Amino acid sequence: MTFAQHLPALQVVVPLVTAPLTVLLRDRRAAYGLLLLAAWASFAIAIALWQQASAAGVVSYAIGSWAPPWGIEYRVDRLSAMVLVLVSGMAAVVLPATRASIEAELPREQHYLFYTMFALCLAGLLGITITGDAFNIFVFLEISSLSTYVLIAMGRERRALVAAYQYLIMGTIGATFIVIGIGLLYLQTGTLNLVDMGHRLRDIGGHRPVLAALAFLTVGLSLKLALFPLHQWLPNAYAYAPSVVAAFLAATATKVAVYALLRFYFSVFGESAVFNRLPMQEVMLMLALGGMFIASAVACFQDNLKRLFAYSSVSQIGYIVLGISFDSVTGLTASIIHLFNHAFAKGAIFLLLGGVAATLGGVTLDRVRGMGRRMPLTAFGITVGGLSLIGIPGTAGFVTKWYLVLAALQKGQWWLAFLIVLSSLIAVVYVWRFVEAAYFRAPAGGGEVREAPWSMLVPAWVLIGAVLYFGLDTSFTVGQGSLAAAALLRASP
Amino acid sequence: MTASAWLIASLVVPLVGAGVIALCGRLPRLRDAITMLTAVLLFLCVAALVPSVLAGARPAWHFVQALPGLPVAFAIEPLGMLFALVASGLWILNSLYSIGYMKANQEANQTRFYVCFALALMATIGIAYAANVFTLFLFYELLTLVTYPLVTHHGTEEARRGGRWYLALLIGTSTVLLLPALIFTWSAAGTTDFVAGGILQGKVTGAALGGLLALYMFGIGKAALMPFHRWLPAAMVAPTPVSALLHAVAVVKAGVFTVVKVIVYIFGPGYLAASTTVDWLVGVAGFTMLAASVAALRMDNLKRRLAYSTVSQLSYVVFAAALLVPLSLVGAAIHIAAHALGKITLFFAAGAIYTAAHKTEVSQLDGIGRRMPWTMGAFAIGSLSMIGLPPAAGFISKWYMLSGAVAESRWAIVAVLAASTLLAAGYLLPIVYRAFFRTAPAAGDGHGHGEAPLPMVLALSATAAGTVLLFFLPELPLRLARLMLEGG
Amino acid sequence: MKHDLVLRVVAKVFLPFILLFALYVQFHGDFGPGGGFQAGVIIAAAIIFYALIYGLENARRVVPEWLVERMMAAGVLVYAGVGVAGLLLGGNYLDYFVLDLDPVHGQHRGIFWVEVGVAITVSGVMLKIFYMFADRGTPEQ
Amino acid sequence: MNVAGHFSYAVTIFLMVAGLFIVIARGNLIKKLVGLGIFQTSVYMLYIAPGKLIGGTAPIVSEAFRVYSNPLPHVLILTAIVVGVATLALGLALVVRIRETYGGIEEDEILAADRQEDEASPS
Repeated sequence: MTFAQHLPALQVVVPLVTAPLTVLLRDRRAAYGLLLLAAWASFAIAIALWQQASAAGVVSYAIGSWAPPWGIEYRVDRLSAMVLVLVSGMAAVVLPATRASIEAELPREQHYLFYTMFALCLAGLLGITITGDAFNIFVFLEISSLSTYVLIAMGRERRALVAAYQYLIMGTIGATFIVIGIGLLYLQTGTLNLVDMGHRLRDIGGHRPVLAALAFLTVGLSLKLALFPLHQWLPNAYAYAPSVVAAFLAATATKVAVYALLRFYFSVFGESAVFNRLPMQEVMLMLALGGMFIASAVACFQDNLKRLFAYSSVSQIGYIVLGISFDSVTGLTASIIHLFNHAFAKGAIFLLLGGVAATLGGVTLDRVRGMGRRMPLTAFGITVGGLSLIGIPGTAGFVTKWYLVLAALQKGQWWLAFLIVLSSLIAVVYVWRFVEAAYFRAPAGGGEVREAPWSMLVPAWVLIGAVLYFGLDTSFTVGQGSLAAAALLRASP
Repeated sequence: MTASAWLIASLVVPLVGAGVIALCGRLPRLRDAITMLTAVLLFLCVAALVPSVLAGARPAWHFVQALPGLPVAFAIEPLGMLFALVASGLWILNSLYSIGYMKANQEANQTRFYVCFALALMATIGIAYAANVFTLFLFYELLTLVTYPLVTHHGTEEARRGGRWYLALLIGTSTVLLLPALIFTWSAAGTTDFVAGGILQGKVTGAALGGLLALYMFGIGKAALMPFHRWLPAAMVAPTPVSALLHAVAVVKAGVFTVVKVIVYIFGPGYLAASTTVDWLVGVAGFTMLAASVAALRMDNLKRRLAYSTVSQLSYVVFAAALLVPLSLVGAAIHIAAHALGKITLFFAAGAIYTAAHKTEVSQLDGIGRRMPWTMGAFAIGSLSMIGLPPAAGFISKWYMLSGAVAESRWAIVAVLAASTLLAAGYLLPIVYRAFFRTAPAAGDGHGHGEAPLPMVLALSATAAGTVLLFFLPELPLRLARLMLEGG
Repeated sequence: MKHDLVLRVVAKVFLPFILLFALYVQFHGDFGPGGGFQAGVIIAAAIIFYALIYGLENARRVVPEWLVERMMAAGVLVYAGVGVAGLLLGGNYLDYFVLDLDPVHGQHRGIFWVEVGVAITVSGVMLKIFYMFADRGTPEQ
Repeated sequence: MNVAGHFSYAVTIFLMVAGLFIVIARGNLIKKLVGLGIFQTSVYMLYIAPGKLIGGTAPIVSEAFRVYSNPLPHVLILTAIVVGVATLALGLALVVRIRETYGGIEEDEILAADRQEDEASPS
């Protein structure tokens, strides 16, 4: 057994062990250093795993040497490898910014606990992605969710508590729906291994309990990924959480839920069961469109920028779900690459908004007036991120839009192609509310230049760089994404 | 240096220039000097490419593979060469003019102004050089974005409203119409490269072809085809140098340039003429031509009148291109250059009047020609070019368009062209008349003024001279225009 | 309740037995119903019982906050450590077979330490929850 | 359909719906958590009941026992119970903090306080 073979276990164990260690250390500097190390290590592991998976197709790891399907299997294929890279990469990029942000927002004695929760959240998200066991998904989902509730509740305002409470209620309902769905599947198939479950379901066919399981899982996961109209928890959670938390969650949490949805739909139920037996395609299409238009429209009326971009997240999730609903390689490719493209843009925007909050004392449109002069790098970064949300060519968001429209055209749905591009015009409206305030209005306070702390600017600009880079060179996102999409559809019974 | 090195240089120079200008924000003189230097360098880079393009070479550069089968790539063909040459050449004069204008009017945010200007030029060159529709689209959107801060430069409520119109119409048309057209082209033809003779033969037919053409024509909002022309008058809230170079030359020409390129290199005039009807496009362009002229007649604000004149003149190009005959296509190509020179002169004059006399309305211009003889002289030459009278460059392009129409015996088109000529005379000549032959009101506003600052007068005299010169020496644009058609 | 003699005496008598029972449940978990989870809860219940009778301050003196917090972390680490030990001995993560030369003994050894970790963490968490809620809004404050 | 044979499902569904109803219908934050607990409990039933064999015992290796119940659902549900406890504890902790800062645990009171704050300082 060589070291490289144990990477799937280490991927989760490294951040998971970091959590108790930070508690034992009780020192915020040491805890921070340790967590940073762990995050970078898991990023490296994720990249190594991605290489293994793209060479071998699938990397399987039996926890405790109990062979699957009896034991718990960790399973890395192309899609999960990509999501692992995304999650650990976002953690590695966002973490350097946490220090400055936390210093400003949290009482000192809570710092090490913040890092503990962050480590748990990371471990949970990575666990959901890597595990090949249905119940394990639920367990890791709860690990990440519980730590997320705590992270959100750490926000400065008292509303953070209410936001965390609401998320806790909604999230727990979602998780319980998921566990009901898994339970029904277990009762039908007698196995918890996802691959095995997929094989057995093929023999069983479309039993009614299987369809019920599908419904429960869909609703539960939709709650977690904030699919319109189950998104009510998201805007407040993002708006009142500490800024770095909002950045990390916006970039990863909903994405991992999307991953789980893809996993269940295509690897367990199989596309034919999902899309032929039930009118899932129509339902998802309608909900996606609802998110794209209604959530964007709501975003246009927000004065708090964090809420504005949170509603924008809901609408962007609409794009992702829309791609899934096409049930074609092109559509799935669009969804998978949008996981990345949106993560980069939103992560950067929320990080920069954190800098704005720390420097200007708030993120309402009034506060950011004239920000273009006072914080040129920050304002420009948010603008570029916003352009990607709109889908201006040259940014990563454009690539997604391209594939979505292409998928619609391949289905011969011209009207849908027009709706997709129309919805991006609404994004112009809310992004431009920021641009006008930041650049074309007189500053509210003094005019002196005062940028956000470097430790926040640099990670944010790394992400902005990714937005621009993946807008022009798409060999990683599109190349890998289309391979993963093809693999999903092929594996699908 | 090889041709592709010059190509890369002409994209990099304005980009680097923008960066350096941004860094020199605290040293206004140095910043202005660098703007001039960048403009001159850019022009040299572009000019260095002309001989090889004339000799039949097509310098190319493959930058990056954005999507499978969809590279960001550049290739210079004659029409793009012509466009790049006009834009970069006029930028030198415009920089000279801007420096005088911005200083005299004590504008704020000058650094942002020059930075965006340089970026806008880069985007324009990118459009001119684009080797496929995808690259063109990329720079097309970039041009919209970097010119937006120029339009809203003043930051007033009015400027912001103008900016919103600008953005809504340009981004709106390009995403809702142009982007689906682009994606459809790609999914049908598997490429979006500009190929002589078009790429759609046999791949898109019948009603789909007509629909695609409509998507392209209305999607290219920068060509200001009615009903998507409102952004151009709205953009007139910008400082005059912006209106002059961008909204008489770079941006709007980028629009009609795209129209011509799409018709010539994507659809192919021959295929288009053979397989579908484009009469509706001729009709829309003709209507835009006449309606915008009538609108111009009713405008009292000088810049808005010029803007409507631009809308009308742009439609000449679309109109000529839609005739799909070689002579008129040559006319369309030359009109890009001729109108650029003439219209920039007119805007320069308008800006000079505003700077020297603070007058913006046509009705205030009585007798101003005596105080500002150079300015109004140049204005008169520019007007002649707009109307299409010798000895100004507008005559040549109009001549080719008319010849094309006559050769095809399409008399209705001849009539439209004649009517629009009359209308152009109707909205421009009264201004010249007022300026020179009416007496000034008895010094009611109480301050005497002379000519505008010297850099501005120099610039506008130069463009006026260029307008005349192009009439006598139309060799270069003609050769480039013919080369374009020979390729097809 | 601090001054109720009967309760205090009964508690003192009971506590060792509760703890002993916890240990029984813990070590018998290998062969029958029981294990670290239950044992941990019983240990925590004993301390909570003590706190109810003798007051929070006294309980804090016996099992201080810092210890509780470390227990939560330490238990998890013990568990994870068993997994890592499996790795180091050449097996997969959480591989008990390799913990001893005889795989069945290895299983015993592995589950034993895992249950120890679980017991520590569970009692730590239970106490932490109790301390957290017991602290808030007491009439004295 | 044997109704009596399915009574465990009936109980499950009753608990599920009742719990969900309480979560939605009650404004008191604690009662919501209680509802959530009931809702989660229904899942325990869902898993455990089908694993039970009449006359089956825990899987203890001994000659005396022949029929075992499936132990896996119990293990799973033990985990789920732990998760439930953690959720409940966290939820209650949040409610305690909410009460400390807002002075109440009724949802509409809290929302009203937030609205008031918005009106007082239109930021």
